[in-house]
Amino acid sequence: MAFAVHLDVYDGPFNLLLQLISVEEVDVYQVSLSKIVDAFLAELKKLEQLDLELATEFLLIAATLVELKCRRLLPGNDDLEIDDDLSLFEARDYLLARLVECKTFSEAANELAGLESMAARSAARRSGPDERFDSVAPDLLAKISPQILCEVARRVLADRPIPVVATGHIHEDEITVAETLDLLVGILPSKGRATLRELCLGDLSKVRFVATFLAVLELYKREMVEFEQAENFSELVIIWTAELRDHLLVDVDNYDDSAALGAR
Amino acid sequence: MSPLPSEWRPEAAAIEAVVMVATEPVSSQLLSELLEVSVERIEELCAVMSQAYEEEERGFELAHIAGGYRFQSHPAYHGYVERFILDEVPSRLSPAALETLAIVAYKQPISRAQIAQIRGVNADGVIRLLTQRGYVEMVGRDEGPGQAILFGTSQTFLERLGLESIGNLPPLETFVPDVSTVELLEQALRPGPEV
Amino acid sequence: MSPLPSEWRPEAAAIEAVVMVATEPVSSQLLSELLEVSVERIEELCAVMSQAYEEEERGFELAHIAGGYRFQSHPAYHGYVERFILDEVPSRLSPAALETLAIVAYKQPISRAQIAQIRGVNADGVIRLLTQRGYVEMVGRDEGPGQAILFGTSQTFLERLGLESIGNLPPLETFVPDVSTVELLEQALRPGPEV
Repeated sequence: MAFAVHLDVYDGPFNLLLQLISVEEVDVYQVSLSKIVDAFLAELKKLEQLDLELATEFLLIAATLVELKCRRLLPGNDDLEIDDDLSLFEARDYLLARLVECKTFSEAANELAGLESMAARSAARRSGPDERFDSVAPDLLAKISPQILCEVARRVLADRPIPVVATGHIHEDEITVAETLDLLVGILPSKGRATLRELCLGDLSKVRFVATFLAVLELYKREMVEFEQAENFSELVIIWTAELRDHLLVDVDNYDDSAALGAR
Repeated sequence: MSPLPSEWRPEAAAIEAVVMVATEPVSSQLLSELLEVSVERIEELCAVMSQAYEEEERGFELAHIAGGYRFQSHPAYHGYVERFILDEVPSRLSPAALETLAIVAYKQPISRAQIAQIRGVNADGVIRLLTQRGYVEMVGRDEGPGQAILFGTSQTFLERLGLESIGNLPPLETFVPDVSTVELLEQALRPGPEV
Repeated sequence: MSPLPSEWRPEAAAIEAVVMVATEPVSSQLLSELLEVSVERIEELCAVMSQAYEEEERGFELAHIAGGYRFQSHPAYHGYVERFILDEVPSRLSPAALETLAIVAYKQPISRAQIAQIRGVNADGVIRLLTQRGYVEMVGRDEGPGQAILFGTSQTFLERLGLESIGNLPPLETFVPDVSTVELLEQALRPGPEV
């Protein structure tokens, strides 16, 4: 069964859409990914059970679409430094190499499937030496006692411990969203306004940045700050707007079960 | 030169194919059903084929044994076969084979897939060895889809281990190995010439 | 009429006898030791015997598989043989499993992480399935930090695919998409007009 999409710019099978975008018959900007996803989910709900083939194919095409759209949404060459330009080319080459590689192995997989089904038409002789050779073949159970067998069974059948990846050696930064929030509430009221960069306190690690960003969002959700941004991609300014500071800091979601973002 | 009339070839070939892959002698009754010809016809075909192999001085023969037909090595080449068995057939069970035998003994009836799941790796080769040596045998088929073959231990297995019935195996739960058993176990598991 | 010279008969018969009792493919090396003739001679004999069976329209064939020789039923008689196969017919592999199998086959030895990198997704479940089915096995450990397990294809893989050795797979280059497909892909990735 093929999944069809109905959009303003395109109406037809989903997989064909990708092809048309590839040959620039359909403009990827005009394609609403969210509409496609919604339609697909609605389609899935109609099915009695999940069709894994269909779902996989959808995910693959949808992911490729997202990839395409991201690529095309990247700023034009005018805005880019030479280095960025080069890295863009590299990213593209890398992606192309990946696609070619995937296609190559999926072709090879077809070949293996063909070989296997051909080979399955022959059955191997497996009957082994007949009873006339019993005296020649050694008794493999000669040294095996019921006790040995039992001990082996006990070992093999024992519940095996669930393998756990030891993470003890990974350094964990102990920055939590709750702590960061606490910190921001200490700084922001007196400052009035600050950029996100300033709020990171000079620590530009990814963990610190993410924790600060989430904490700022949390404050926004609680209507304690406002945002200001002069234009797209310019620096984000956070403005303290709350009157009181005594009704917060409860139920802060750390966005992480273990409270630490560091391990990510 | 074979005395088999060439127009008999297709039927003879079908018999050859079936008997070649069967692990037990195949009865003429069964062959007759498969080929959709009479039992007499099967017996006539097999007799002529068997004579032809003999005349062609093949290394194998079509033997009529235990109410059925099977391919077996020709007695004239027993020397080669015996040397092959001595060279190739291991003198003791590998750890993998011992583990599989233990699983079958305690979890029978059990399918290939279930054994593979417990061991974490495919066990086909090992099961084949155990079946071929007569320690393990097919005891039924799973009722579920696919009708997987179910394996269990054989009479030979019980005899070799000196057990009256499978119920006489030491229970899994309470067994604590004594020192001498641990030693024996280590010996049994020590790498050596094996499968 | 067989093209096998009659003076080759005794050697051919010895090979027939040994291969008839074997449960795994028998290597030409082992046959050479048993018959006390060169490996080249064994390979010559087997090639001619195999051709002779084919010409005599036998129901079986002498196949060169997984580094050795074995008797197997001729594909033409598949219909008759199906119900005699003790080994259950394994269920078909999913496209994802086949792709992973192809990656292992062509890139072995290869680690989980390397497979995941090529496939773009975690491959642990698929690798476990392939190991349980016996297509893939651990063949070593990476020397680098972490000593990742390295996987490769197994003897069973060769047997299931009817291959003599892994070198008999068509070269990977055969499957690289042609220029026009690559161009299409490349075009699709080209950045469009500015925002």
